[in-house]
Amino acid sequence: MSKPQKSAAGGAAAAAPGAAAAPVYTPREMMAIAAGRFIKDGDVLFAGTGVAMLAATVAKRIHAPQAHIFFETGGIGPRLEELPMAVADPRVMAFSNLNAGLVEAFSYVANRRLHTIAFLGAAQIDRFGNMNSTVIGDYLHPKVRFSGSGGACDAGSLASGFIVFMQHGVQKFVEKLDYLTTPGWLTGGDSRQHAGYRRGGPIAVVTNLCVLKFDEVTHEMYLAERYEGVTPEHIQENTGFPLDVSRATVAEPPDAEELRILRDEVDPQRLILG
Amino acid sequence: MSKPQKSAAGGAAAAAPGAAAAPVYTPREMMAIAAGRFIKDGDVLFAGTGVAMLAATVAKRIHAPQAHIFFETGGIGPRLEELPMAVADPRVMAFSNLNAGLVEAFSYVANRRLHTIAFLGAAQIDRFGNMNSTVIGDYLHPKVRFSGSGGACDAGSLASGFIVFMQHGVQKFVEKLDYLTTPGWLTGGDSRQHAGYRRGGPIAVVTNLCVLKFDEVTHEMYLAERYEGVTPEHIQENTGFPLDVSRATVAEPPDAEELRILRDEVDPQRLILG
Amino acid sequence: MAEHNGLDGKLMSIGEAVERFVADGSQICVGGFTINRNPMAAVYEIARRRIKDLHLVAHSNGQALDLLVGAGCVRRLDIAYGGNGRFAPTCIRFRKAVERGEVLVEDYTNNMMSLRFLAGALGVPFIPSKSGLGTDVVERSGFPPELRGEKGIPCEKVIVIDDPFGHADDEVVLLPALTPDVSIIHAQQVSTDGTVRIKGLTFADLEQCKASGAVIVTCEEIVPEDYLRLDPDQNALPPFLVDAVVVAPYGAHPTAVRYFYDYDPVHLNHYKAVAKDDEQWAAYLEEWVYGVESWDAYLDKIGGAQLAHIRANTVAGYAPGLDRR
Amino acid sequence: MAEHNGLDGKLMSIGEAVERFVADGSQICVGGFTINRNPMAAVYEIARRRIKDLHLVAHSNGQALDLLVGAGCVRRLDIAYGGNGRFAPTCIRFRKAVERGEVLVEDYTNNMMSLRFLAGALGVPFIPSKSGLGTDVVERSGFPPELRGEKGIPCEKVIVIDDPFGHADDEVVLLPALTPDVSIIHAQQVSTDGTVRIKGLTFADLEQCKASGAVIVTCEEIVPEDYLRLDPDQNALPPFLVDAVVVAPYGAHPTAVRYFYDYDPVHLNHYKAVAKDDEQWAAYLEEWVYGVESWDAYLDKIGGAQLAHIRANTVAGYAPGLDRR
Repeated sequence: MSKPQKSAAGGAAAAAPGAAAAPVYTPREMMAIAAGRFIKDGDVLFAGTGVAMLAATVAKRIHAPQAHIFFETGGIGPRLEELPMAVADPRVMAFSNLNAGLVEAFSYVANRRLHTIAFLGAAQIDRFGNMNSTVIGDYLHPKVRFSGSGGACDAGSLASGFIVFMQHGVQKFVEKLDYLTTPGWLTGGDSRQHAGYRRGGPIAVVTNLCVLKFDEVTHEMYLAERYEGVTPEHIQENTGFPLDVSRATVAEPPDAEELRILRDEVDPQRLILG
Repeated sequence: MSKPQKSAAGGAAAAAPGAAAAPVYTPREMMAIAAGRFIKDGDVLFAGTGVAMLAATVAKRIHAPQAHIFFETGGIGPRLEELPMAVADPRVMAFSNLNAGLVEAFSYVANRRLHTIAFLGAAQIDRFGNMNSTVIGDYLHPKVRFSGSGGACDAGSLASGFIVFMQHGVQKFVEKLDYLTTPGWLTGGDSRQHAGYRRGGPIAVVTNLCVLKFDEVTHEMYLAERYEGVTPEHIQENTGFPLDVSRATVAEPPDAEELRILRDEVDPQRLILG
Repeated sequence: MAEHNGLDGKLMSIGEAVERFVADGSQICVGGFTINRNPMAAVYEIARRRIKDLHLVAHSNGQALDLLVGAGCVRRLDIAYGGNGRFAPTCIRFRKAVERGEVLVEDYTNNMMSLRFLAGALGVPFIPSKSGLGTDVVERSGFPPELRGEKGIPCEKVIVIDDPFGHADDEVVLLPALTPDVSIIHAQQVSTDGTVRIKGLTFADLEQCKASGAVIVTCEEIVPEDYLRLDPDQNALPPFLVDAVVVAPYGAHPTAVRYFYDYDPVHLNHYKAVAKDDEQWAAYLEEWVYGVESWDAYLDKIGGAQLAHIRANTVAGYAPGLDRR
Repeated sequence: MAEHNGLDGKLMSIGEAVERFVADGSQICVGGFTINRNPMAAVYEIARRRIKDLHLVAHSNGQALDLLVGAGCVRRLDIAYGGNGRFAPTCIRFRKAVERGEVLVEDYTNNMMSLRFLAGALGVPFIPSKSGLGTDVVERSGFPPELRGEKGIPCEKVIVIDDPFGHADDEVVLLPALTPDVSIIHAQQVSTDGTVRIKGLTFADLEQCKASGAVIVTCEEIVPEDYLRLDPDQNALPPFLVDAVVVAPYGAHPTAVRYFYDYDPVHLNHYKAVAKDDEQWAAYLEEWVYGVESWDAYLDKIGGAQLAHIRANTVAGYAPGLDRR
């Protein structure tokens, strides 16, 4: 179990020490905490594996005890005494509220009564929060093939909103997606509603550098919070389209209690924290 | 527990002794046995309450041990140690193969792999085996309101075939239905197929007087078997449309073993036999 | 994850639950099927409060349906079957109300109604079916055109289309989704965190609850969260779909609840007898609905001996040998 | 009702089951999801027999998918997700095969694929969804036009229509039903009369089996009919939907089976390592597929100690504390 050695500052590749204040934390830890802060008590959380699971679990233990975590596989409200390695891990079926299947799980994602928030990742994202997790290159003759949608397109289509985890970089924040897997705000403005969606859309993008949100009218991505020690210029350099950085504040770093819960209770084996 | 006192002969109302041969049996017993003879081993049987339950249970105990009985409510393959009084009786969920719900049950009715046979009753039937279990009189201002379809229209639409139980009479065998609840052969010939159905249709109508079948080409009802002691004229008199009686044979009466199983094992309380 | 009482704010009396979630004109659906697991404590409470103009959407909820219709609570009805098995091939007060024009009826089938609930649960506006082609169930509507467009009433009863993936003669019936205001079901158990367990057939209860804007669950008993979490495969609804939980022992009487009690043939036969006569029916409502203060008082009127007779055998789940004639 | 052995004619070896129900060019689907309850004994058998040109229709059957693709058995693929959770964000042999043009892929989503199975199970030709509007999942097809109309391939990938019950901006995606030739699932238990019990999540296994023309069930154990009849709420499939029953202990290895064993991180990590390199992958196939005579021999190669490590705890249903890095 490796100890965290770098602060959030400096981006994905660099480990430049930029934050003076203790406690020390990794970008991944900052991402989990930052995303968890979007979760409100009572939210019904559609979680994948990875950082999303950490964010949801930390939030539930800290400020959203009545939040419910569920998985597209049908595991509804498991205790998660150990972290799952996949959404079909037997740990998502242990001591849960109930065990169901895919059809039922997606009916919860879509349920009009519930405030369902999904956590998603992708290979590419554009300025309207549309995402690609299918191919790089030509769809019929791809240079790189990824996993495909899984439930991402469904959560992007049906949930009340979704939060994206990304590593920052110009290959990932692109002007034009090679394939649109998951609907964000589509072409911005009211286009999502006109396409036939009743609700939903991306709420925020949480990266190793910053938190991005979407303008309420144009639905274009803008820089909302940069992590301490990360400059707006650095973020823009790692983003493949122009970014409004005028509204950016500095993100509150994780406090000691958040880090303790994350490290000691949620992922003691550092399966996801690394 | 009343003993059966009349033979099948003489129709619904009359109890005229017409059959000389022992054993003595009631029309209802004859109906259960006659219908049960249509069941083949391996059939998957969609049963309602009433005589249908007797027919299915007797058949399973005599010549079709691998037949499976299920109910639209979702009770699949119960042991039926006691007769249910409704398809939602807790007896259809006891010691069953599995307990499900309506959506699942109807998926079995429709399953293309299964030879599903349904047992249905109705208030009215026409010459093509279409049935009414909804209203007598004008639909919007009915003189008599019945239960409505329940699962009858679905079984008539989706099953591999269905068998009808009716009391014979001109009010029931009619030239024109007041309301078409359950699709039979519609207007005969290929009309059922052209309406969009992939299979199914009525196989036989089992009454207190006789067994009626449907011509393979025209799909018009004809008299196939009359019970011993019942004349073709009597059947025609009780049928509200002209009936081809030229192909009629005399039905084999129930034998002692069939009657013993029916009376002693299947309905000892005479809940349905009366 | 800290233990917390997930029933905070949800546990209430049947009166409070009905007060909060059922109003004149609501579109409601009830769980169960004919003589099984109808939420009768809630149904009697709705009748007692003389709630009216309900739009009841039902497959075959026999006993609940007949009492609600018979008490004059229902104005509109989407229904597949108004019967009660061998106890009433056609529900008696339902039949009278339709013949007298007191309720408007839109006829569907059991498959159609359960699929309409499923569509509501899936969040899609319609669902296809191969049932009913060429029948009056598809061809004729009981609701007058002027109701079309009102809340809870689709613009068409059904729409028949050619299968766009198919060939000639591939007609399909499109059924409009149902999204009722409230579902009321009766379950065996609810846990201290609000998870619901149903034993035996679930009928269309789960689809109904997922399709509805609010869910009331009456139950035989409350059990510890940890108990239901030991075998989550058996649980039916998650806490986040449940708005009100009401403890109502024998709350489905005179209908059956697997592993708790059988249906009550004595009361069902009494009901059948009095339902046939308007005066006797009015007297029944006075005696069993308006004149009964609480569900406890109702159970006292049924009597301890009869509740003992219908008690379910632990293994069979019903009352073997019960005189059901 | 007399007891009878409902497994007569159904109980067979995995070789016999595959021989009878899976042919070159079959459209098949497998149960489970990524690293859980994949029917791996059957999958290894299919690979061993070098069955080819399969049309695999899958939501997220990670491990089974990757082995079938990696062994060259698959020509066409309807899929939502070719990944294996933390063990392989994208399945490695799947990725290589697609990039090399060795398989044709039609991309759907998990909700779409499970709904397509549901439509097949319901016996309807399509089912609506609100997923994917305006995305390339809906706009672009991976199958060339000349395949349209072939068996098992719908005339359109999806069809977007205006909701006929709705208003403007009420577009709906119609998904074509799936009716595969055969489903293969792995279950915890099958009874002596052919009833299937699955513990834990059922994923889309039940919809798959109901939609398919034949069903093979591999299982951890056979149990008496009376045992499964004691609690029918827990059973998943009736005897009349099951064509072949195969006893295959550890038959989902290296994926997990709740209450029996966890996934095997050692083998999954080994798999991940060798899958990256074509030569090592060829050697893996020789060693673990073609060179292994039987499932018993496979389990011997895994070794008793590792099977002991992954054995599920009776209460948790998985192996607590298992080193999963």
